[in-house]
Amino acid sequence: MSRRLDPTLPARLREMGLMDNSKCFNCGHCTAVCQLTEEGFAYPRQDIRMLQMGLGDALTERVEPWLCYYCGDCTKSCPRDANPAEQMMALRRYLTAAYDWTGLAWKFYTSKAWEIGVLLGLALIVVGLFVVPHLLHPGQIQWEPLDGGVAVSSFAAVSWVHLGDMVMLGLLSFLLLSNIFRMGRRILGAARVPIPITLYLSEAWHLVTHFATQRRFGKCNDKEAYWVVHLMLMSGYAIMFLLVIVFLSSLQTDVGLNWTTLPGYFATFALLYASAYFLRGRWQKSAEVNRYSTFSDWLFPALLFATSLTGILMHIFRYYLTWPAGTYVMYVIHMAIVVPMLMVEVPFSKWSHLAYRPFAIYFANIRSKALQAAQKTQPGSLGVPPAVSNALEV
Amino acid sequence: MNPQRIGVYVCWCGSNIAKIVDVEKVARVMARIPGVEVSREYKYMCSDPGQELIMKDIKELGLDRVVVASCSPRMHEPTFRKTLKLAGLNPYMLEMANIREHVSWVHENQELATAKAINLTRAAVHRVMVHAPLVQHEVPVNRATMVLGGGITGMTAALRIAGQGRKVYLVERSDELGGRAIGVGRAGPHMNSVAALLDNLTTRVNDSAYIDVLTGTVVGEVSGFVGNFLVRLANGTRELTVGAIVVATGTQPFDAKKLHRSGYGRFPNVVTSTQFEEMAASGRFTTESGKAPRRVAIIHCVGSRDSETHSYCSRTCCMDALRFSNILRDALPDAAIYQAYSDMRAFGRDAEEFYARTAERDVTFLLFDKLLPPTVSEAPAGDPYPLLVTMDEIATGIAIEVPADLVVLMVAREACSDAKDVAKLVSISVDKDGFFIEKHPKLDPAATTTDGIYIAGSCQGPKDIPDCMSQAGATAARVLAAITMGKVKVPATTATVNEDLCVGCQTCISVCPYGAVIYLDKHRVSRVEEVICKGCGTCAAACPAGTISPRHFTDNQVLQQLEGLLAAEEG
Amino acid sequence: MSYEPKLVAFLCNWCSYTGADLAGTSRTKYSESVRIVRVMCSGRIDPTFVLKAFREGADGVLISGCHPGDCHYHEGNYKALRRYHLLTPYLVQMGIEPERIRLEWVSASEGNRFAQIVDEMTATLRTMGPSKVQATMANYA
Amino acid sequence: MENWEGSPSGASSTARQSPVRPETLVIGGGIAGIQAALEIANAGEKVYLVEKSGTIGGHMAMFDKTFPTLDCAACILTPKMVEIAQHPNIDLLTLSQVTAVDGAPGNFSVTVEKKARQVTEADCIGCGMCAEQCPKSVPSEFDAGTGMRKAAYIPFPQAVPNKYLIDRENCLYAKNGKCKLCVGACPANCIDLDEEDATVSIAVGNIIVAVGFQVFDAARAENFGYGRFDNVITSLEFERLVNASGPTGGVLSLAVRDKRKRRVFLPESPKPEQVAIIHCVGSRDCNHNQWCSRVCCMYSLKFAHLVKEKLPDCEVFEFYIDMRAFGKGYEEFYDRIRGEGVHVVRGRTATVEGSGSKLKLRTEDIVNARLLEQELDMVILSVGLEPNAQAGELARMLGISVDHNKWFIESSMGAAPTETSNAGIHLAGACQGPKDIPDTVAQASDAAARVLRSILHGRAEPPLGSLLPRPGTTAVPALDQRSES
Repeated sequence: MSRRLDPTLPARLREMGLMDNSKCFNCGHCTAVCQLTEEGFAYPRQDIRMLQMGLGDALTERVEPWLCYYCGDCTKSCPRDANPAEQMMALRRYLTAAYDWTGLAWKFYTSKAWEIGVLLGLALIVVGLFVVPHLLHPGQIQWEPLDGGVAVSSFAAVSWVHLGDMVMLGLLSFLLLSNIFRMGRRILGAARVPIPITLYLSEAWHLVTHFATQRRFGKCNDKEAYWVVHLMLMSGYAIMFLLVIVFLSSLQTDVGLNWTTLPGYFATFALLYASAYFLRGRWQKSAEVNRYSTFSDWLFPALLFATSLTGILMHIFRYYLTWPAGTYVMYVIHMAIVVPMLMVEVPFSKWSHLAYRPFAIYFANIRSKALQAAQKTQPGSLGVPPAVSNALEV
Repeated sequence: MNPQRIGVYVCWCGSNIAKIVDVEKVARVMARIPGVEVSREYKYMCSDPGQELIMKDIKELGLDRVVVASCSPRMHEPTFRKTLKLAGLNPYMLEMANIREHVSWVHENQELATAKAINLTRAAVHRVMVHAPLVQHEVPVNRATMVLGGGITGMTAALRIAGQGRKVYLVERSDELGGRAIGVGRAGPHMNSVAALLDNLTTRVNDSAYIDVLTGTVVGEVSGFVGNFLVRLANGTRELTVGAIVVATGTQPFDAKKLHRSGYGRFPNVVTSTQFEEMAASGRFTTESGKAPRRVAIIHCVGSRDSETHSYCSRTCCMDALRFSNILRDALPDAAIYQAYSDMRAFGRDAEEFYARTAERDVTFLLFDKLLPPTVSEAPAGDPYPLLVTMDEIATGIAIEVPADLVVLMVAREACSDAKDVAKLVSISVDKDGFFIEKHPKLDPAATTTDGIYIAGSCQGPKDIPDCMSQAGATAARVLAAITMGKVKVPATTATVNEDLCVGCQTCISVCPYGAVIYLDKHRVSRVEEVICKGCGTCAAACPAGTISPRHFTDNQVLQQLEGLLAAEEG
Repeated sequence: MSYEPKLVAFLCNWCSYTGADLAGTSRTKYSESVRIVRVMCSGRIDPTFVLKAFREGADGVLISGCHPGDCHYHEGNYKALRRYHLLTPYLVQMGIEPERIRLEWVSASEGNRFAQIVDEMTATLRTMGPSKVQATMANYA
Repeated sequence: MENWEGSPSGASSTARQSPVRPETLVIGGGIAGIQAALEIANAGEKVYLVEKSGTIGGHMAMFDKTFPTLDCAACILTPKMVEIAQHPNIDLLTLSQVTAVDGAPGNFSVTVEKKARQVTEADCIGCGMCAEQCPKSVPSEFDAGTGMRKAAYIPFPQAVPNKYLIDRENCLYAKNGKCKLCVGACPANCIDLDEEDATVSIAVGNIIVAVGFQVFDAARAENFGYGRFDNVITSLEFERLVNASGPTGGVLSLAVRDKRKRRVFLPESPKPEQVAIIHCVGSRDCNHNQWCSRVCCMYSLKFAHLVKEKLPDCEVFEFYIDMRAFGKGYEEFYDRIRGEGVHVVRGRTATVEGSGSKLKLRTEDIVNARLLEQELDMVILSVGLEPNAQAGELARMLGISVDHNKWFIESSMGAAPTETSNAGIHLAGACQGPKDIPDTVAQASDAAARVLRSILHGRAEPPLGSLLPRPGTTAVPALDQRSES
């Protein structure tokens, strides 16, 4: 079956912030310098060629864009100054949008107005959710400090907040997983062979480890530091996630510090440091990865930084200044940042990469193994894509 | 027979020869051979005193033959021939024995080396005994020139040659000058105006008092040889006498109809590069339906690099295709432009840069294996575009189809259908593709194996305009040289026929690589056109009657040499 | 003194003779047995030359010209090749072992190759001993 | 009144009317210079051929075989070199460089610096005793450093003039006033170690610039490891290694280290079993030279053939981007090589690394979208062509133009490749842009034709460029033609 070319694809990617896709003359230098290229997974040359040709449909079946961690070696030595690494970044944006059935990802990548608008809208709703009930039923808020704390629950009842958390968790999981499901369908569909169910399970472990560690990252040239920070970020997320979703009651007590405090501190520090690290990088344009930054590249670390900062302030007001008013206000601000951030970034934008990458590897390996199995049974029966000879080294 | 008076001169070459070869002994032995008047050795025969010595002997002892035993004749034969000439002896009465490169520098055993030196020198003595004086003939050169073909190449050649007392007949088959360049707007990475160049050349050619433009003219017959050709024009009785002929008949475009897969002739929206040039000239790019094309596919190597049509590369199409893309982009800013290519041959000055800049104007390149070229077919009903170009895109490994409403075929440039006739006319040869064969593919690309006949431009192989003009100039250099010298030298060492003994079997004619031997029906014998003969001697080796032989390498001379070479050891 | 064969080499002027000169200028040593006769083209080499050489007491004959395609006169070397193939059986009939005649392509830059061929052939001839053909041919005459 | 073309009117009537001296200066003794000089001399006109080095022949003399016919370069070049030496109309000035040019078209006065050969050409008999005795040996330029030569040397056996010379940079006597061994050794006593450089001034009517090219310095492309690994060699080094007159007598063998830790090539050394040929080294690369060097594809294919010819069992790889086999018989040659079992792989090599005794390169085989990590024991870098280092300076001296890459540029792009903005100065060969031998020769003869015309007419021919409109205007970004002169 032959594929049709879509001449509009490059233009669409330029809308998503790709500078230029025309310089590449397809010599394969980039693929050969890439430290991560391996048997069966040669990139970025082929992906760039497909981009130039307008094979968007075929691209959605490729995992390679997710295997690139933007070390920039290819861009540094490209004989045509075609900036392959940036092409791959653009392709990741394109794929995020392509897998997203809501079409919001596309809107966010192509229009600042949309992204900011949605963020502000969500922020207002959050503020509303806190303020309106108290306007309707005044007098519930306790303005007097307690001994060694603030009666936060009088302002925001744990049960309600917990409910909100749950709703958001459900919503986000649904959006993210539905997109990832669509991704899986494209990638595995390309194998055009039956996928044994057992593979889904046997490969699941790699999914977890990759998600937690993003370990392929470490194979890039001089990216170890970068990788450590990423690891930090991930642990920060994980701890905060547990504290907020599972142990909210212990996290949001009215008086005194408790066992959640130390992990809380670590998580907060991790998130603050990591976001600061990324912002600084983009600001100084130190590494290749930071040479070109789109609006969304800036937005995520910025919001993350703000989240951590407001969280810390609230904590100080609450336990060290025991200043109820400040605490409540900061609580609202904190929520008005973190909720929109998660809603926009997790399913539709930057943050989703953290999920797409491990899943791409997961699906790729399933596909490889399935193809290998099929090859054993009926050799040479495989058409497109070229048979993957072995699974991604992990 | 008259007693010969031979002088033998053995050279020491410092110690180069003397160190290994007992030169005195060599000289001594030679002195004993009957006919040897004097035999000497000297430190440096090639040095001025050495040559003085020879000249003195020639004059005082009345030597009529000289043998010099020293270095390779390829080094000093010209030197010593000059010496003989200065002393009033025919330069061909010299024979050299190479006892340096072939003896002292390659052997260590002095005894054997000396023996060998003696043999070689004796061989030379025996040989020189049967040497005959030779004279180098010269033939006058007619100062007029005929240039065949009125394209850019032909006109350039004509302009380079023509001048006061140097008439040029510019013969063009069609009714106007310009050839394939007519209608080509611009060319090359700098988008030079071909029209302007053409106009410039045509004006100068037409204005020149020394160029006789014969359009609508075909050559009927060419006879004669270098410096003196007789040309009979097919139309009417006119005859031209010229000293040299420049063939610049160019190429013709490949007929794409021969390739079914190209879709040419079957689908109206499939055009050749030639037709596209016309579109470009008119500035109106339209599909059959009269609308401006929105998706254009340019297909490379149609009829080139393809075993079933032409295996060679047409050299200019890649750059033309890139130029077409730019022309299209200028005219149709929003159209999708595809180029299906197999290797992008952008090799000229600034060509690679031009390729890069073209790519940056949103031209999409599709790579195919030359063994699996694209196919043009009709799009299924309901498709927005009438044509589908299908191919295996080997850079992605994906079988693709490109919807298009205009397909441009970069058709090959092939030798003109009548190239073989032209070749026969001027007795030059064509290669398997019908292109004229140059004298030497490296060092003599503009000359042919027939003296006085030159080739320039694409008739020798496809070329772009600058390369054509260079080659046109190259032919001019030869023609001008011959004209200024006024005559061409005929080498003295040509073959001759002993017509009394010739049986007229014409074997010689069949083996001569230069067609230098002609058959005289009247006398039933062969005769050598000395002007054409190069003296290789192949004819002599083939002649059953032993009646044809190359001067200075006659059977007798070689046999004599062998006798001397192998004569029994003595003294 | 050990038996020293006589090898006659017919070399074309443009490639092989030049190659032999190069062997000289680069001081490549080879056997003294070889005696070189220069002809303009290997295509000039008449079978009678070869016969004459044997008759005059040569123990071996080497014919050498430009590599195929390099001939200064386009195809003289092919003609030489053809004649070589016609000549050898005839020589064999006359009692000349085929090892005594050889056709080789030597280019102007193959001085070493020329030396090597000469040495090889000399070695062969040495083992074969002197050619008896001189006597035989004398009878013919 | 008629002009030089005999046209009653027309643009060309603007031709400069200055009388033209019949002598011609040809700068550069490569094949372009040789061809141009012979064409003019054979027309009976006087030529001064000025060559920087000790012999004429240029790069072509170093080559083994020439594509696509595979005839040996020496066989076809040396006769022409000898013809130069023996030609009554040619004055050959070796070891010489043009240092000043004055005057107008038709009448230039040129100053030439002639370095002392320190061997009297007339007397030298080319015996080589001096070289035998000379204690100082240095890498041979002619062998591209694969072999050694003495300080008293002859560049190569068929050098023209076929005379030895003493290279003062390395001569011990020149350094510390001692040695003089060569003087004692010379049987023709023609060595004068105290000979001074000389300045010659000549008057000519026309000048042909044929200074050719230099090759890209492979060490600049660090990713290929030239200089780090002994068996990563350049194309010129390879030409010498397979050449019968090269350091190994044409035996293709691996580099080894001698006692003094110098890289040497010896015929008895082990032979390579896997050889890779990498195209476009320094060419088509915006990190180095953006231009295509035009000849590398073909000579690389030729290399593949030569390796196979010498070592039939050797595995040979070609790594290329586009195979530019455009000339007469070139595509057929390409087909032939592919038929010889050479692995012709489309893909630009990224890196060459050492792994133990072997080399290892990384290339994407783009047609199969696979990363090749190939083990090899010899890598040949097909280095590109660059403008001669002196081009810029020479252009200033002559008042003609070079482009932003320092290639000499003709006055009318794409029309008359030999013409400069100065009617008396002409271009020939690769100094005007990379060219293969036939194209170089054709252009050299073309330049000669223009010179002969101007002599015949006693007037310099007006450059065609002056008669043509400027290069066409089009939306394609015009190439940077900023000329620096």
